[in-house]
Amino acid sequence: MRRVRCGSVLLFVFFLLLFPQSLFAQEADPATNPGHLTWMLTSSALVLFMTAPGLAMFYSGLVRRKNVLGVMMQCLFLMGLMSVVWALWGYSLCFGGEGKFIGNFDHVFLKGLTMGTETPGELPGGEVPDLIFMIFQGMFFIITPALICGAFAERMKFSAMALFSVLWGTFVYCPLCHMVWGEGWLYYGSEGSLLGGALDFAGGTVVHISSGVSALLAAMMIGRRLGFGSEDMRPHNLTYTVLGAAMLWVGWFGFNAGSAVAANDSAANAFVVTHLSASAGALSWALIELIFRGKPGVLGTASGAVAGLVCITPAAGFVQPMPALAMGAIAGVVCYFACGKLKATFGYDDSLDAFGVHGVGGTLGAILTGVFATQQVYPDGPNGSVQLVIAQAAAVGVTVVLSLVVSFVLLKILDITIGLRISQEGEVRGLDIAEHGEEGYIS
Amino acid sequence: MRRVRCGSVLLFVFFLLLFPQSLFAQEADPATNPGHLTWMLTSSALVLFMTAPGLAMFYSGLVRRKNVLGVMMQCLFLMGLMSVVWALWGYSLCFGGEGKFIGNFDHVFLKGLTMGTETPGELPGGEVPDLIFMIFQGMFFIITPALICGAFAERMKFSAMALFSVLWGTFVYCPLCHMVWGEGWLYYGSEGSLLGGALDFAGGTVVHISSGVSALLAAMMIGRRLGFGSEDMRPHNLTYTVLGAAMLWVGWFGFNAGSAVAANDSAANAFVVTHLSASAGALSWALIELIFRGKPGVLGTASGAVAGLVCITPAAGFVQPMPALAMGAIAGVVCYFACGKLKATFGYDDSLDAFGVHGVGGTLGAILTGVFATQQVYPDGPNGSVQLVIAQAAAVGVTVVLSLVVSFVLLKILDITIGLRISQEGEVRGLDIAEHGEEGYIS
Amino acid sequence: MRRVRCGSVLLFVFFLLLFPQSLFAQEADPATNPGHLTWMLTSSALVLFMTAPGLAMFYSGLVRRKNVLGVMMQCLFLMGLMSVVWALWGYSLCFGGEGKFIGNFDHVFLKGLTMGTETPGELPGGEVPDLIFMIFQGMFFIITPALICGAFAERMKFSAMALFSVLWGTFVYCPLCHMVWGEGWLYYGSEGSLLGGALDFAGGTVVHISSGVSALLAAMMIGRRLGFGSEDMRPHNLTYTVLGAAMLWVGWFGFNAGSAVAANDSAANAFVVTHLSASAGALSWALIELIFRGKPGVLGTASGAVAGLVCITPAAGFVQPMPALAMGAIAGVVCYFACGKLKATFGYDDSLDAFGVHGVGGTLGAILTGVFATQQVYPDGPNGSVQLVIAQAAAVGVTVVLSLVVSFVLLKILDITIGLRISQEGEVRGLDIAEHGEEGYIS
Amino acid sequence: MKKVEAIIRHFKLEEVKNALTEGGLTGMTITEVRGFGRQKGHTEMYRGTEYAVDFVPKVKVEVVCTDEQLQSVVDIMMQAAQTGQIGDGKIFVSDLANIIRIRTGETGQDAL
Amino acid sequence: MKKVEAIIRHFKLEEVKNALTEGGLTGMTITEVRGFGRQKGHTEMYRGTEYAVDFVPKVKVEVVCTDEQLQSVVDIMMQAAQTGQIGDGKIFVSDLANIIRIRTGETGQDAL
Amino acid sequence: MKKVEAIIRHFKLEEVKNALTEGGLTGMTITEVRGFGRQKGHTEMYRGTEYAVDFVPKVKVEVVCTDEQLQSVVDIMMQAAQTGQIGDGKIFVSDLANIIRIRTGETGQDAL
Ligand SMILES: Nc1ncnc2c1ncn2[C@@H]1O[C@H](COP(=O)(O)OP(=O)(O)O)[C@@H](O)[C@H]1O
Ligand SMILES: Nc1ncnc2c1ncn2[C@@H]1O[C@H](COP(=O)(O)OP(=O)(O)O)[C@@H](O)[C@H]1O
Ligand SMILES: Nc1ncnc2c1ncn2[C@@H]1O[C@H](COP(=O)(O)OP(=O)(O)O)[C@@H](O)[C@H]1O
Repeated sequence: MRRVRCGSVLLFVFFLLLFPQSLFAQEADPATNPGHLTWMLTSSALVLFMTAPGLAMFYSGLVRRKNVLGVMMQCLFLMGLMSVVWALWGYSLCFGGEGKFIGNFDHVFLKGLTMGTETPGELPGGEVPDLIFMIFQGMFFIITPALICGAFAERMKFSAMALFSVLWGTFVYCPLCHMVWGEGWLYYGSEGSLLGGALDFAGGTVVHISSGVSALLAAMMIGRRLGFGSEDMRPHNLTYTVLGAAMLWVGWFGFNAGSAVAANDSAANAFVVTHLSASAGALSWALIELIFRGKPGVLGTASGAVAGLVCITPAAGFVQPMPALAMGAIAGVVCYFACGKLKATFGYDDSLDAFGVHGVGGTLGAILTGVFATQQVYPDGPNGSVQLVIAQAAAVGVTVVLSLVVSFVLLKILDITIGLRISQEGEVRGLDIAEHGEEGYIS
Repeated sequence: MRRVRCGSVLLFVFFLLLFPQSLFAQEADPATNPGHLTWMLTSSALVLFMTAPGLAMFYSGLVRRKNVLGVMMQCLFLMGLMSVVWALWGYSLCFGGEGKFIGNFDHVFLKGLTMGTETPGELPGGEVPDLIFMIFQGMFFIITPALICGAFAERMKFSAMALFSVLWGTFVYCPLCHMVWGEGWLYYGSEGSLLGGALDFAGGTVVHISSGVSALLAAMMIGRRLGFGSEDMRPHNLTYTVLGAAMLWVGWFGFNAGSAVAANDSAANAFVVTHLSASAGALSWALIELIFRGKPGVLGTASGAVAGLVCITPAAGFVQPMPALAMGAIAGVVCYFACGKLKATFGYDDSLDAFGVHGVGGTLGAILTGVFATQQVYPDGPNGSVQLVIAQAAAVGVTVVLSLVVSFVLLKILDITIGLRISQEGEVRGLDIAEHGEEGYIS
Repeated sequence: MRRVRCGSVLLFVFFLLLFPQSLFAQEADPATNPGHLTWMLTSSALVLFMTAPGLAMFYSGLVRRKNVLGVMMQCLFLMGLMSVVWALWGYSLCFGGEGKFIGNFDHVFLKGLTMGTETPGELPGGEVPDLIFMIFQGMFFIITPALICGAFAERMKFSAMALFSVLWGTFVYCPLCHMVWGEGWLYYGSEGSLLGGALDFAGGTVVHISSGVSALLAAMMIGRRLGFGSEDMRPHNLTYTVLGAAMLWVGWFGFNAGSAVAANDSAANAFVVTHLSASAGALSWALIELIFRGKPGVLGTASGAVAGLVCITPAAGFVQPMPALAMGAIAGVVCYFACGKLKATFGYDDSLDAFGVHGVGGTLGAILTGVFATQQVYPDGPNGSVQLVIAQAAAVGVTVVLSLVVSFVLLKILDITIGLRISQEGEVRGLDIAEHGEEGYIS
Repeated sequence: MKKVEAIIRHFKLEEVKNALTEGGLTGMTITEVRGFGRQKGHTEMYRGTEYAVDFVPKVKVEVVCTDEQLQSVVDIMMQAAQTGQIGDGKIFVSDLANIIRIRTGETGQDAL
Repeated sequence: MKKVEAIIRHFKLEEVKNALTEGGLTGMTITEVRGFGRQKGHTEMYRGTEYAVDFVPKVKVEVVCTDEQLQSVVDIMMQAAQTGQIGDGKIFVSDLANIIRIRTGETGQDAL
Repeated sequence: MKKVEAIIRHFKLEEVKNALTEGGLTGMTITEVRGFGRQKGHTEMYRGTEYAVDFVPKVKVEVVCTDEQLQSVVDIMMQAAQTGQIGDGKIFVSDLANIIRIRTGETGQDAL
């Protein structure tokens, strides 16, 4: 607790130092089209909506009743925590400077972000004010670690989760984001990029693969839940999961179509293919369950929609509608097997299938982007080709290695210092009472 | 099951055939205003939001606990299914070509949809890219059959529901949509239209009447729920219903104001009258319950809001705010009686009042549009008049006849082939376990 | 009941009188940018979304199971009731004419609102049609009395709540709104304004302080709940509260950034600082609970987010991001003490802490706006200064006095005539059954 | 005095209640329970993980009555709750030492 | 040994629990139940369909005690749970053949 | 015939059920209950208001069996439900006067 107290004092000192300072120059720029601005505001709101209520409902419905608040809290608290980190240094490490592997400190405390759109060349987001590009990107910084929480649900210490998220955000997300979107080593077409760079429209590598594989690692390092395999661990409230999935679907329009950073043809295309891929994913997972399980499951249909959404994410600005249908359909089937079979075979306890859906679906999407990308959608980009597939695979590889190595180090350190896992008694009582002193439902 | 397997194989073959093909020509069109585009993207998201979480919550709260997932599944699954159908042939049958009664196959697989707005004359949606008009309209194609599900809730086979929805969408929705919005036989002012054509801004006939009367028929053909009238069939979770109603209200702004297909005065007017009609509907239903029931009910207030929303739907772009208040107030009262008395008198089991709210409210709205329409809101349209009321009534009549006849045939065929109703045992256990092998809530 | 019947008849007569009348002149104005319009439509939808599902979930989760519908009903019903009042006379009293203290009747029944933006000088909202400014502002008129309901939850008569809301809206909200936003006595920079007028971007005084202090008074006048202090009054469903808080957060973007009444730099800034303040509030409340309570609470984190949102509301268009972080952090801490200590010390039963969060947080925000306001964000406004703080404090004072005095009179009158509180038996059974004849959850 | 506990199907509750009321019984207490017996449960599967759900939701009806009423209570219950299918449930009869009505303090049969 | 089952009102639970604890009782088990009796239920109406809800939510308190404690347990319960209004509930007393504490295997009165 | 009621921990339910089934018992009925005993509850705090939650969620397992089966039922339950920690729960044994199978009308031991 001492640590935390110091931390909060430090935070306050930061604030006090910064109050009266001028952070950005206000220059009205007549060129900012209010239509673009509106779309990015709306998209930012939609992406936040994905984390909570969306993901909070989706995930919390899947755990047992006694952990429902614990899971929701992870989403809610990360909305607060990661946003503050983002404003203080996260954005700068992602989008500051022209480094190959990570940003710099030019924009710590949001220094130097202007309202005008005539921003210096090193800043992306040309169509909207830097500040709005910053907030939109910040919403991604929230949801990515929140996705990881699915893997170690129902047993991780809250404090460890919080610290891990800050560190992971800083040391995994920031470099990756910079490399992929900050015109770094993995950025398509940037100088000296790996095999020419990879396409990632809205976060196949940065968001889904990074979180998915880190999640898998975390699940394995923290171990299975008590009673895994013997106790009744059915989702306590599938209605939440369905509603959460629907909210994710809706919010994803902001995620993907917002990644055009303008209300333009690219956004329009992203919107359409996102919807179609989600639809096809829902359908194909339901059908494969009909075949292998005898009944189309509700959880399966919801998972299929999410799988379709994950898979189209890197491709949204590059592929056409019919291939999007195919991508969603494939994702539904592949993730079905990833969730149902991989876990059973290897015996790890990725409680809410963060890896099975996001890791696998993201990888699939990244690769298929290399297949289906077409200049008819994005004239400045490449067409699908073997070469592009290889570049995409290379980006996947870098993401996987970076995520695994850094996550491993971070988790080890946390395990040794404060411990990753709550006490047995706490786990039996549930996170809600043990970690937060509250209960989800009182009858 | 064999059938389904073949179906899915076929689907995949379609995809495979279509991948590399160029589906639309990308032509940047500087004239597309990002403000319009943003509004249509937002509206599309809002309309999807109506189906789920909105309608999914609204409807599922009204059934018994054991069927909660079954109802949510209908909404969620239709999001996937109908979207795929829409992309494959639905859109084309609605908006392809200049036929009087139904579209053609020009746009199957979304062929020929361009990003630019300079589209050939036969395509509507001038202010935004075709692709976005397509996706916005596609959201209507989802929610309409989902509305029908309210009538046969808690007893229909999932497979029958899915097949019925595809067929109904194809053979009822597509012709109707083409006639009303595809410049066909019922389109106001189109050549050779019925009595001059009817006004239907956002779907009084196409969405609400069509689904409402089909729902009534389906409820009667499938028969009452086991234990109807004797068992406790109270809504298991009215909080969901209230929240769902609120979400429908919010989403309806996209439904109605989005139907302007641009962010213009028409959208602004639609937004305002939609809100006022919903408000007046909530209020009037609550008041009439106060009078006849002694207490204003929560379900009543929610239903009143929805009734108000349904009623203003066809009128949203044509009437002024004060008449909108009146329309909502009347809808609240009329639908109150339609739900409370009609059902009791005729003894059918329209479980969630799909007919009482959507059928009756939609008809009311279509007629009142003929009364209150004014050129002060839509200068290119007519003012309310007896003649217009007659044309509106004629459109209602066509809608009713088409919906009843086709639905009857479809339901009969399905009844004979695969059966409409789940087994008695399944009905007692509930859809969740019987049809999906899952439970909504685990305590 | 007689009263109500007459009321509804009267309402209808109003409608009948008004139907055929021309309420606004339709003049297409090419200058209305669709981007601005879209943003205001979206914002209006978002603010409605705040009341329900947002606030409805947030509040209803905090009460006992037997009152869950009662609380939701207050939100839902007020959406209907206040909107009608707003259209009939509320808007006019807020924004009609140039009076110092209250509007006039120029716009009753929405008379004279045009679609064009070239509106006569006395009307604000230059960037969008009057009608849209009206509907956006109308959403505020709904949520403000809904906030008050938190104070007297679980024991107030529904009828008294409804009447109180109408009267309070008319006699507290309308004058305040006119003074602050209708270029009246408290408007910054208007002639003859109190100490030069105060800054209130999105409703620190008008919405939060007014509702917060009225709520406190109402809680004291109506008395504590039966069994207060002895019975188990834990929140029956904190998951709703968390989800509601998240929805409030998302909706608040419309509330604050929409208050720019255009998609411009001001909106962009408001969006960003709103998010950061909410984040810091969530974080600081969680941290202070960690220190004083041993565990970061989920309710605390959600409350902190709301406190941060409340606090930034008056400041959103005037302060920079780093000060926003500070404001949120301070709000989290101050409101923590206001909720936890004040109530215990003075022994009133502000059931859902409407005062502790909105009254206190709003006051804090109003004052801190005077500290942190800067011309770098709003060039036409003042920089923070002692003088400005005093003006802000004066506006707070006026708001508090007006709210307390008028609310006292209204509540007294209602108490004498129809009574404020439901019967003891009703309170024991719960509002759901006693007031509405329904139950929230049936197992 | 006797306590009669019947484990029955949910959808028979209304019938049982009405039959008992007609039979002159003035009170009963019911509890949601889950039963395990000959009636088989079902399996559920969530993303590939299978669960056998052996317990079936049932409702327990408790009726306290006099020794004279016992036979008629049992008969009424049996008749009203029967479907003839496996899973109809059981009736358990036990002795009560005393009954007290809280409101009045009456004891024994007077408390009924 | 005796088992005392009391059907009481929800808002009396806290009082009953405290009174019993003060009276030296160290354990009890409670269950959510619904009761039918003289206390009338209410009607609910949903879109015109009326339902008579005859069952009133109650809570059942089970206390196992020695024969000597019986009278005091019953007295305590009665006093704490009484409001004097119809619906206060009943107390049922029955004999137990044995008690076992699972943790230790102790039986009879030692298990309490 | 005997009725055996055991108040146990939730996470022991599966084990107890399996052990009983293996032991040849063919039926049981379970109820969600909350228990008060030596095992301490916890406190919760909501915006500064503290609540002591003394009741711990438990599950009650009811098994009706013949007098001969009694000892084995008790033993099985005790073994399967034991953790050795405070809060393992109790087993209450009482006599039943009769059992009736609703489906067939069989009574006594045949009804089991
Ligand atoms: N030995 C038992 N002890 C307690 N409850 C039992 C016992 N056997 C059956 N039950 C209850 O009776 C219910 C019905 O029993 P089951 O064997 O399924 O059907 P039937 O009574 O028709 O033979 C079970 O679900 C369970 O609740
Ligand atoms: N014969 C009975 N058998 C079982 N429970 C009963 C019986 N009579 C009453 N009860 C229980 O006692 C509760 C209170 O009984 P009621 O007749 O309403 O009031 P009172 O006990 O004050 O006369 C009922 O709700 C029911 O749970
Ligand atoms: N006198 C009693 N009457 C009824 N139930 C009891 C009694 N004593 C204990 N119980 C039940 O047994 C459970 C366990 O008892 P507890 O005293 O906590 O632990 P242990 O049985 O290990 O001593 C309690 O939660 C309660 O449900």
